[in-house]
Amino acid sequence: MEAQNLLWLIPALPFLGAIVNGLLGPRAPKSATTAVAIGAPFLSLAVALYCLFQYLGGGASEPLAATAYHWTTGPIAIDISFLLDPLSSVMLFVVTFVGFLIHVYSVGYMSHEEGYQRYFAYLNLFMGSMLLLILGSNFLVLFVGWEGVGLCSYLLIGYYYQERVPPAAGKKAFIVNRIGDFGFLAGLLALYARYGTLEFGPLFHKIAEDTGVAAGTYALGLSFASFVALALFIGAMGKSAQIPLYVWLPDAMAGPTPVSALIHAATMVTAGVYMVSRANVLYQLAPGVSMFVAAIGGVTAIFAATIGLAQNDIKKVLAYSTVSQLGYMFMAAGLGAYALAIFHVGTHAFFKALLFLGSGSVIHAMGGEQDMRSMGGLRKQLPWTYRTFLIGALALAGVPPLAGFFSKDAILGAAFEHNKLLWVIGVLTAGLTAFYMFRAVFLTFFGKFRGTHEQEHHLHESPAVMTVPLVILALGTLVVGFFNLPPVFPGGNGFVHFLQPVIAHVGEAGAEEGHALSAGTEWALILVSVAVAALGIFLASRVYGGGRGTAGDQTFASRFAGLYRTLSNKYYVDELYDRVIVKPLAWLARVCWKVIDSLLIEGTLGVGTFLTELTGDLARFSTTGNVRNYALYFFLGVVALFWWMIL
Amino acid sequence: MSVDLTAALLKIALFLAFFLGTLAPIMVWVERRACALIQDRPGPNRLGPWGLLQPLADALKFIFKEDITPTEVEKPLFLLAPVLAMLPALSTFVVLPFGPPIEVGGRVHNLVVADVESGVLLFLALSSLGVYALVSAGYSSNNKFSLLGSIRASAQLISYELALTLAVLGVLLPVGTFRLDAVVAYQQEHLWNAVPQAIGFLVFLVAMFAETNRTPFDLPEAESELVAGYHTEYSAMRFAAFMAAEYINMAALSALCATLYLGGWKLPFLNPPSGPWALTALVSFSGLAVKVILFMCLFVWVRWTLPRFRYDQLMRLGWKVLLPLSIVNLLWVAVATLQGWM
Amino acid sequence: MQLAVFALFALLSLVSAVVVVAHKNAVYSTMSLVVVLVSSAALFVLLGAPFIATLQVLVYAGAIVVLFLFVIMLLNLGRENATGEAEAPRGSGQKWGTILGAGVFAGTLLALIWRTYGSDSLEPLQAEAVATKPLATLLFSNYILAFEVIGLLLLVAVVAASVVARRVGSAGEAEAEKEG
Amino acid sequence: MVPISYYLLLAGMLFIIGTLGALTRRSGITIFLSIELMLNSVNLTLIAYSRLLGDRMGQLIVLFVMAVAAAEAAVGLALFIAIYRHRHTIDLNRLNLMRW
Repeated sequence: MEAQNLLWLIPALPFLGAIVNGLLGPRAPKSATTAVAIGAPFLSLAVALYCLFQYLGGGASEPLAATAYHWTTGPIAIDISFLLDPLSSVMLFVVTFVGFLIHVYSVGYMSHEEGYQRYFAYLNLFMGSMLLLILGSNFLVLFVGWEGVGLCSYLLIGYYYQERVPPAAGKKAFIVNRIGDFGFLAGLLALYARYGTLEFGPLFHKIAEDTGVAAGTYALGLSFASFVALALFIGAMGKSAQIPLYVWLPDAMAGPTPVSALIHAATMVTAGVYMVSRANVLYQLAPGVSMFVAAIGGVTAIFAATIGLAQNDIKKVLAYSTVSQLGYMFMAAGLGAYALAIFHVGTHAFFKALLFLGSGSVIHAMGGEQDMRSMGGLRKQLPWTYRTFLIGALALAGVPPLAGFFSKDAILGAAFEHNKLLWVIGVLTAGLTAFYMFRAVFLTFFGKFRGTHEQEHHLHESPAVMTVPLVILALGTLVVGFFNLPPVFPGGNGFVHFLQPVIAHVGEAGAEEGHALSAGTEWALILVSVAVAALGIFLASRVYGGGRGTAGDQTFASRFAGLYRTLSNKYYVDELYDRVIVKPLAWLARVCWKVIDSLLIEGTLGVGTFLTELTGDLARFSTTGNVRNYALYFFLGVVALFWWMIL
Repeated sequence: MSVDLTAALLKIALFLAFFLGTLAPIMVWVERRACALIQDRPGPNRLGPWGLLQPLADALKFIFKEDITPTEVEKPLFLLAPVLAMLPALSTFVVLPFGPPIEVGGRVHNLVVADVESGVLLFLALSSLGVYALVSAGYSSNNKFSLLGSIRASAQLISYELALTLAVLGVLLPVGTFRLDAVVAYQQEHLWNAVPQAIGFLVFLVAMFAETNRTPFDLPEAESELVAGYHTEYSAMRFAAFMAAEYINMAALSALCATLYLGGWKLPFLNPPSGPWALTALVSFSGLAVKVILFMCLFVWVRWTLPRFRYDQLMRLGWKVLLPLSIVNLLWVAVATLQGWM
Repeated sequence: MQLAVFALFALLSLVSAVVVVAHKNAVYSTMSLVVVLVSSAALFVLLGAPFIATLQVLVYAGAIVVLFLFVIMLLNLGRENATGEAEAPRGSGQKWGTILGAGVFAGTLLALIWRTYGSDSLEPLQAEAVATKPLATLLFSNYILAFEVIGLLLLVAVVAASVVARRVGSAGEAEAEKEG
Repeated sequence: MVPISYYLLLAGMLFIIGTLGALTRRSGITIFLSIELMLNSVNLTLIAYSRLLGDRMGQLIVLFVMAVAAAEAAVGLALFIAIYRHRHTIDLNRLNLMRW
């Protein structure tokens, strides 16, 4: 079997699973639901692995491409076609592998929930959409997947729809994403209008050939390339939670924890990074926008990291760290280090999924409690969770030789090379990250238990179906970093080389990534980042370790009261949005309702209604209720016709 | 007077003489004697040998009795009703064939009064008008028993006419025409229809009893509950007219049944003599008459044997048994005709 | 000869039609309608449609009108005031109505006579023109769909009629349910 | 031979009589009868034209008209029974619930 002919199966299988579980619903026995829910992503993973082996075994020279269906015909011919090239193969592996593990984990985590079938239907639907997004070989298929994951995100955030917060959070995610999608769609339409195709290969070829693309003004005083790049980036901002559209992601933690792990850490939120990397040709032609991307990424990184310092909800901490790490990725992408951005996507997917699932295990053990102030000393009761969580935290903090270290260090290297300011921001963020992650570790797993007796009695390690994925992810976290050793090592930069065919080189940005620095500088940078990470961990242990627990927070809060309040209130961004955007919009809507709708439209209609009523009042005198009178009218009409015809 | 007209009048005279002048009185006598026999009593036996002159005496009595018209009746309808009863009863004979075509003076005459194409239909159409007599009699009598009787009569007649017509249709299907002489001719070549269409024959027989309001279907005139129903208020000649109409109807339907199912005027193993035309006509007519009389005896026998149905039983039998049965018969005949079995 | 027959039945049907419309007693109206129908059937025979004429008597006069009579008797509408004819108010409306009706009648009649004056020549009837078989052939070939639809219509009508006329929650029904 | 126009004239007169009856009578049954009268006159016209044109379709349509009349009578009379049960009258002047 030709591998490319199997590509369509990879997204189709989860869709099938979603349909089966979604339609059968609670009628099916739970075991059958589980079988379908796990089986679909498993088969998908198997097919994906087969395709990947075929592809990589063939030397990865030629991308695998296949058209599954001629979607539209006529002048707008768009196919449902799939593409497996280095970029999508990385994403494919991450999504299917991590996704499958999270499905397995979910079986344990969700086992006592109502709407088990609904949950897995959504989750499978998400897998299908995400795989469509990754494997689609044109922007429209990508966009369909993009919207599909957005929908699933909305559905899964609002999974606990009987409660107050989750549906609101779901709506918030959806609406904020819509703002981004608007930009994305504008970019796609502009591309299609200019080039008449959305297929990646021909499209990027045409863009590279197009001499006038980076010059002149197209719209908003930007060149065509800049405009489209900016528009697409707006889409990426929404999906990947960058300033100013990041606000939905922390709220999205209202969903079940495996969902947070899968969608809001490992896969969906990285779609923006994937898309920007995919469209790297455009971004290279729009250096201004690339700089903007990098700047947004950097600012987001440090901004979210500072908020993360003062969060007490374990999932909120991880959420802000995700926002922060996504900022790193955009920083890399903006600086032209697309391969490093994707590398960080991969490593981040492993350790962030691990952290989220670990936190899920903790929450599970705590009976739904998410506040770290009520935890403490859990490492004895949850040994496996503790170990794996610790590995994840070390990885995120950037401690060698874990995955996070390699990817983060590479990005910092690229930043150092291109923009020292961003490097400083990156290093600071790294330090903050190490600090707040170990704050979380100390508050959760060390010290004394601070929850209720009931919770303490209830504490238990999670079942194997949850811990085994944790262990596998932890092993992955240990391993994946080595795919891209720093260039100073022999065989270094392997990942970057692997991705090289996808990253076009247009104009000046010709130099291969990560090769510009001398070996000495490299070593220095590595030392700096390790030192910063160690410093962060050390500070955290001083403030929160040694059984001090929440007392550390109190000293911190009393010493920097204003700062702490600002941080714990997330810089009042939500309030700001509410004041600046939501309130005026609501006011405008009221104006539309009261003035335009009630007064103008209904008033106009009122005149019509009045006239109709008047006519009816007059005409009803003929309505005597006597059938023969009606017959008489009828008959007189017939007589008139008869006379007219006869004479 | 044209030859045709003369021939027609002759045929009519033959029928009238037989049915009105002979069969009806004799049947009255037969009925009374048979009833007496069944009930183990002598019956009328004073006038003439075995009381044979009793019908004559009855007739005389009817003619000379005072004709009473009650004051509260709807007079026009009340007077019209007996006429309406007699008219269709007598006119239905026109389509009945009673012999093979005969040649008189170089002209071929069919032995049927009205040689029309839609013969059977005409019979049914005319007999279906009989219900108006019952209805107008019952209504005009201005008497609740009579009214009830006529309501029952109209419902009963409509219900059973359906089954009857469908049964007749079964006979017509293999023949392919509405002409009754064709039906007779067909039965000369094939079996009598009563054999292959036993179901239809049965349905026809039962419906025939209901159509003539004979026991066990005599609910419109049920003496015990409705005080003789629609003809309670009638007396003398008008009552006699109803009586006669009933007997003539019975005879007419018997004749139709004989024609449709029992080979018509043709007696088994006996061919009408090919001698003088009058002999041929008379012999073949007697063939029909024999069968009619047999049926009449059946009527009498059943009347004094079976009890009366209840009204709901009557309706159930008509709609839920006879109608489906007649449809089954029709289906069977259709299949058989298509397959060439008939 | 034919003209005499026509005149007889035409007159009969006209007079009966007037009785149908004018008689206060619904039973007389109905009986008159039977006369109209039967005389029309006679006219059908004159027009070379004996089959239709027979059916007219069999179906129309023999079944449909009996249904009318049946209902009239069931509801006892003949003599009672239920029809409302007895208490019809006499007023100027009636006068104007009469004048209008007479005017329309006369005018339309005149127009009809004026338009139809002058006879169309008719072919003499042939035996095969009267035969029933071609009619059946036509009905069951070209018009089979219409025939089927009419059959369906009748079925629907029967069901509808029995549902509409059913006495809701009657004793018999309750009993039947108990038994069932 | 009777001219065809005589038949048409007769049919027209019957139709008008029926129409006037349907318009002027109050009893539902009588109106129904008048409508049957109108139908019958139409049948006569159809047969007459069928004769004139030598086309059997006219006769067929009469067949269909009869069937429709049967259906109409069945449903209409059932309605009358139902109405009578509720209102104890079939005087159409009193059946004016739809009046404004």
